[in-house]
Amino acid sequence: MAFKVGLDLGSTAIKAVIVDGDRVAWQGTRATAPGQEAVAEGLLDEGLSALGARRGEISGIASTGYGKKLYASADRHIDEITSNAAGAFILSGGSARTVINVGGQDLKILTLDDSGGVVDFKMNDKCAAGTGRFFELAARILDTPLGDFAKLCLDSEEEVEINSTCVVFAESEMVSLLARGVKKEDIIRALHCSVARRVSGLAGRLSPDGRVYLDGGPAQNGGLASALEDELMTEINVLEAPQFTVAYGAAMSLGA
Amino acid sequence: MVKRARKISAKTSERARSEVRKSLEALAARDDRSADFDYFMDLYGAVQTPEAVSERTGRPVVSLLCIQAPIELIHAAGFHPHKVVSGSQAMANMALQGLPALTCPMLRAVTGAAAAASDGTPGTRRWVLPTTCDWVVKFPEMLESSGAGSIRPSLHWMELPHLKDGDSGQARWLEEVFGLKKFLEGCGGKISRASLDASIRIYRDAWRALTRLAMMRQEGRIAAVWFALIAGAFFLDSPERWTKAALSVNPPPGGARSDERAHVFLAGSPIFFPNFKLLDLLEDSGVSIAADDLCSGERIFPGGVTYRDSSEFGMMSALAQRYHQGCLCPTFIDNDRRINNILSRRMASDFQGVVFHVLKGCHPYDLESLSVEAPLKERGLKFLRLETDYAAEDSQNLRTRIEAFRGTLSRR
Amino acid sequence: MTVRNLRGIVQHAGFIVMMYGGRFGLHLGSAVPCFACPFVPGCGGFCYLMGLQGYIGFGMGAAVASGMGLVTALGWFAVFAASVALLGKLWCGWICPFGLIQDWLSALRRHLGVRERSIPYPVMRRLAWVKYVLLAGIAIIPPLVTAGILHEDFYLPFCGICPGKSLLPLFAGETRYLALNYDNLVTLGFSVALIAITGAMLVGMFLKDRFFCIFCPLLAFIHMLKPVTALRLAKTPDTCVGCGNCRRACPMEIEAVYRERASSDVQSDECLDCAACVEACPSDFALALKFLKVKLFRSSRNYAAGIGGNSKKNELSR
Amino acid sequence: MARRTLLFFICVALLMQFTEDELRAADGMDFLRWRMTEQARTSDGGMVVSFDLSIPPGANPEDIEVTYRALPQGNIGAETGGSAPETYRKKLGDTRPEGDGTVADVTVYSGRSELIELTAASRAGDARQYALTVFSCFGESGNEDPDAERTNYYPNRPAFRVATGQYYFRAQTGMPIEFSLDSGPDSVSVFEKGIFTSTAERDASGNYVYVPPHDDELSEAGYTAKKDVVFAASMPDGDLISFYVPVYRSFYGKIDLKGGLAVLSGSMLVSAALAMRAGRRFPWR
Repeated sequence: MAFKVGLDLGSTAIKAVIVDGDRVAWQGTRATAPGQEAVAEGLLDEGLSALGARRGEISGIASTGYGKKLYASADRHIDEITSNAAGAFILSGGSARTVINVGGQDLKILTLDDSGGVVDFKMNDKCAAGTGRFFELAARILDTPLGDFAKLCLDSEEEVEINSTCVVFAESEMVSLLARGVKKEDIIRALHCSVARRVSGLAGRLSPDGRVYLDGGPAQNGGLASALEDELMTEINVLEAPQFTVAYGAAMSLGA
Repeated sequence: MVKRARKISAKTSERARSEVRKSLEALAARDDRSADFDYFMDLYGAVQTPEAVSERTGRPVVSLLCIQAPIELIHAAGFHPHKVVSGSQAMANMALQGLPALTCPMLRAVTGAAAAASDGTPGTRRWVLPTTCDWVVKFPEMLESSGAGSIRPSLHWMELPHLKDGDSGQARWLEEVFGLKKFLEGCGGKISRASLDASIRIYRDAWRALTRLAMMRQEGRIAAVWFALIAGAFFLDSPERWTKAALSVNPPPGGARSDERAHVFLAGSPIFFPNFKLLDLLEDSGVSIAADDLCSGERIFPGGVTYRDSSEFGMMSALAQRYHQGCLCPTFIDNDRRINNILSRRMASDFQGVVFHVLKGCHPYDLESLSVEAPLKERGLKFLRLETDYAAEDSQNLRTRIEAFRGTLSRR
Repeated sequence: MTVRNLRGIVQHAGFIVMMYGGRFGLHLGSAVPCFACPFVPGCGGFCYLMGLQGYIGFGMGAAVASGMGLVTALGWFAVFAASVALLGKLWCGWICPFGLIQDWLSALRRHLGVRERSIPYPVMRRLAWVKYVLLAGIAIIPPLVTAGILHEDFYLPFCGICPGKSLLPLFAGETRYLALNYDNLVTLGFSVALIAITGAMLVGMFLKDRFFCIFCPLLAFIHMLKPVTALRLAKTPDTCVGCGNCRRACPMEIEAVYRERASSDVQSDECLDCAACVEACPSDFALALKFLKVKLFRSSRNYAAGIGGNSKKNELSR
Repeated sequence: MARRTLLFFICVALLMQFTEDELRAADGMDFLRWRMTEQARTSDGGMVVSFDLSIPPGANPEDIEVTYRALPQGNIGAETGGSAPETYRKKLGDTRPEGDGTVADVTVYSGRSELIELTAASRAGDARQYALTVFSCFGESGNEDPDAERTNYYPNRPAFRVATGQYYFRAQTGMPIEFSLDSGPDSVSVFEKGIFTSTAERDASGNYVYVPPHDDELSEAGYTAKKDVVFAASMPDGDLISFYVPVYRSFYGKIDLKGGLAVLSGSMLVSAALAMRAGRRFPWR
């Protein structure tokens, strides 16, 4: 069988997707560490052994993300906006028109045309506010795994405010809120609202017509999607493997 | 304490000089380099202190920050108008101690350079400062708070009315221009109808040379980096020599022309040597600049002054109007005709998108990039807003955005 | 050859044809839309203002009006309308000999460096009605003369006060109209008025470009035919950066071209189609002198910068 | 100006007084002569010029021959181009008594710009009398005179030619009227407004020259007003030829260039002062 490999060397995590035809055979992730190429190679071997396949069966490797040029032996380097668009479009069954990608270090909002091409896009400025970094910090300070964020966020009762201008300040704010005895659930919910406000600020007049999809690592916790919904006043769909849409898009854009 | 400060400024100057050297070497290593550009590269290599510039141009120097001060008038009075600019990251960091973090990088670099060059005593340099944006207005304080000594003794303010259209604004600016004439005469300059007319013709020839270069870039016969280099060197030498050198620039055979490049219009904050980071990134990603309206590029001065009334008053009012109404700086209140310049340039050269460069900390351009986006998109132009500063580290972020933007531009 | 040089040549050619054409047997008829002054011995055609006041215009008697006379008058009006439809305000900006005289005086002022007495645009707008009142006088007074209500010497009333009648014949050696005429009170009154106005106009034309054209009824009449005029000054508003070059280059100091942001028609009533604004405009395609849809001459960045036009040293200032 | 006109009136009054007695003896223009009454444009663009023909008592209106022809006339006659002038015969209009003679009404129609020479011939007893006049016409219709019939007969009167008005014959006060008459007498008598005023001698070149004096009435009346001047020449063979000339207000007589230039410079000074004051819009100097 011919496998296509998509590698997304992101700022916080390296994601790998092995695709058979257009079906995702295996997907895996590892934290970014110096020597990204070696980490990516290891992740790829892990995937192949999981599928019981050999290097020879890989028909093509595409790399994307900030570190795409670091993975030298890739057949093609694709910029992550194009691959994100392709991945989201295919995984959403061709219905995605607006894709909000909350990455580790940046925030992207893409507008797609009917064939999945990028018509327009917006990216955040030189500032990490409203990106994945926010959640990682919160996880560390509240020593709660990212996985439970969605559940905890639902049972929050009280409305708390965290500023959305600077991620570094947000950290000290969270510490002071904890000191004041504010419940973890409320802080997590405030965190989601702050990111949602930041995203809607960037979206600006970009009217999210058509179906809106959210992807990128932080999208895994459902809380962000719901916070975004009441901020952007429109229905937000989340792909089932949001963290891997970019890698998947890279693999699919290798063509047949 | 003073010894430590002097050590810091010596190290910063050394670092700044290495930046200049690295940039010049990068330019020299380009394959489309030709001997025509050497004159301009030597200018950058030389020392830029007022004394060096005045010795090179043979005229006492009047330093400017913004182009609203009519340079023909300054030239007619026997001075050399020298716009003080710097793109050096080292100098920008040097000034960091005395300035807020979010200062306009360009002025931070200029302040740093002034701080590095001075020993804290008030300089004898003559400054003419039109009150365009807040940073220019705060510039003397910035210099003082970063230990570069005060410039107030030989500083002439020009109150820039921020409403271009309307008689009161224009009348007040005309009074300011006459005020500048009085200041220059106070500094020993002599202005006559003949000297005004001669200076206007000299700078009109310079404008002819610049337009010719802009046309060559538009047709892809010279790369955007070379255009920026030549335009940026405009104030470093006498206008006649600059014009002669610029007119003798003939595109090297083959040139940077390659058809499948996408063409864009570069707007927004100015880009100064040695920081050509954005221009290099654009070129690497296969995007060439068809036209720009940076005040470091096609707008280094508002253009040839045309007048019908050739009396001294006629020429003075023509200068005042040309530098006031004709300026597209975002600090003006009624600047809504700004996008017309882009649409007009598009009639002659077909670019598909606009890259709007915003220096972090430059609020007028920051805001204008938002207000300009919708009308340009309505007219079918793609739009990319790039916010950056003089640091080289964010080139990867910029590259991603530029390549994605490149994707949305249709290949010609 | 810049447009400015071309215009200079056409102006001087127009001057020779209109002033001395008759001496070479050339006669352009009685409906010439510019100051081909009939009082100049040997002129090349008759300015239509005289026809309008005379027997092919409002001065014709009732007897003549009933028959062929009216047909002749309408015939000459058709000739006038056709020439205006074809060349529009070029008659004023490019051909009129009196316009050239004013341009000579302005060139002298510029040479001497005398400051121009510019008229603020609101004042200019308020003076705009004067030429229409003069045009009304041309239509009202002649019938009264023919009907015998007014003294016979009120015949050709506008010519009676037109500085063209006093200045243009000087170029053919005729000084009669600069003299007082004691024949009777009417002729004396007219001659004093004519000479006083001529004095004022000479000073005005020296101190301000095309001063007389502000008050010229022929300009008013030509402008009234604007709906049928093929030649027009057009603007593409959204390519205008508002630099004001057009306002500074305009002899009539028109601000409508500079201020226009919506419509493409900037042919205002003072405009003489001299295309100085189109030359000075640094934005491509922002301004154009158009004949129906064809752009005869459009503004271009290179032309304004002096690269366009094959004249190496492009003098932007006049 | 007022002083000059007053002076003028005084001397004219004297002159009239003087001439009045002297003329009374020899008045009474009892010879055949023309007088132009009116010029009018017809609806078809042509011109109709009407005349009164005074016929002396001795002559019988029936046998008066009226003929006229169009002479080529400078650039105005360019269309006729010097071809032999057509000659037309005209009948007399209705007549009415005047004093002891009669006056006949004659009209001439012209469709083109031309100079017309009108001649009337009559026989009073055995002496023949001719009345001549010459006038310019600006018809634009191009038609022929409806009630005139072409003829090749022309009265064999002595040759007569007008020397002035090569382009356009319009006699003015103060301008010499010159005409020649073959085998004419040494001097002809001149009648102004029906009164004998002086005689015109034949100069070296054989032309009779007469300069009609300025006339305030004419100046006052307007540019179409005229006074009638008649030259009467009694030929050696007893015939009498009268030549009628309508004289208009002088074109150059009453103009004063020096006064005009004075007014001009005055107005320029005033305008310059006004312009300088109005121009002070901007204080900077």
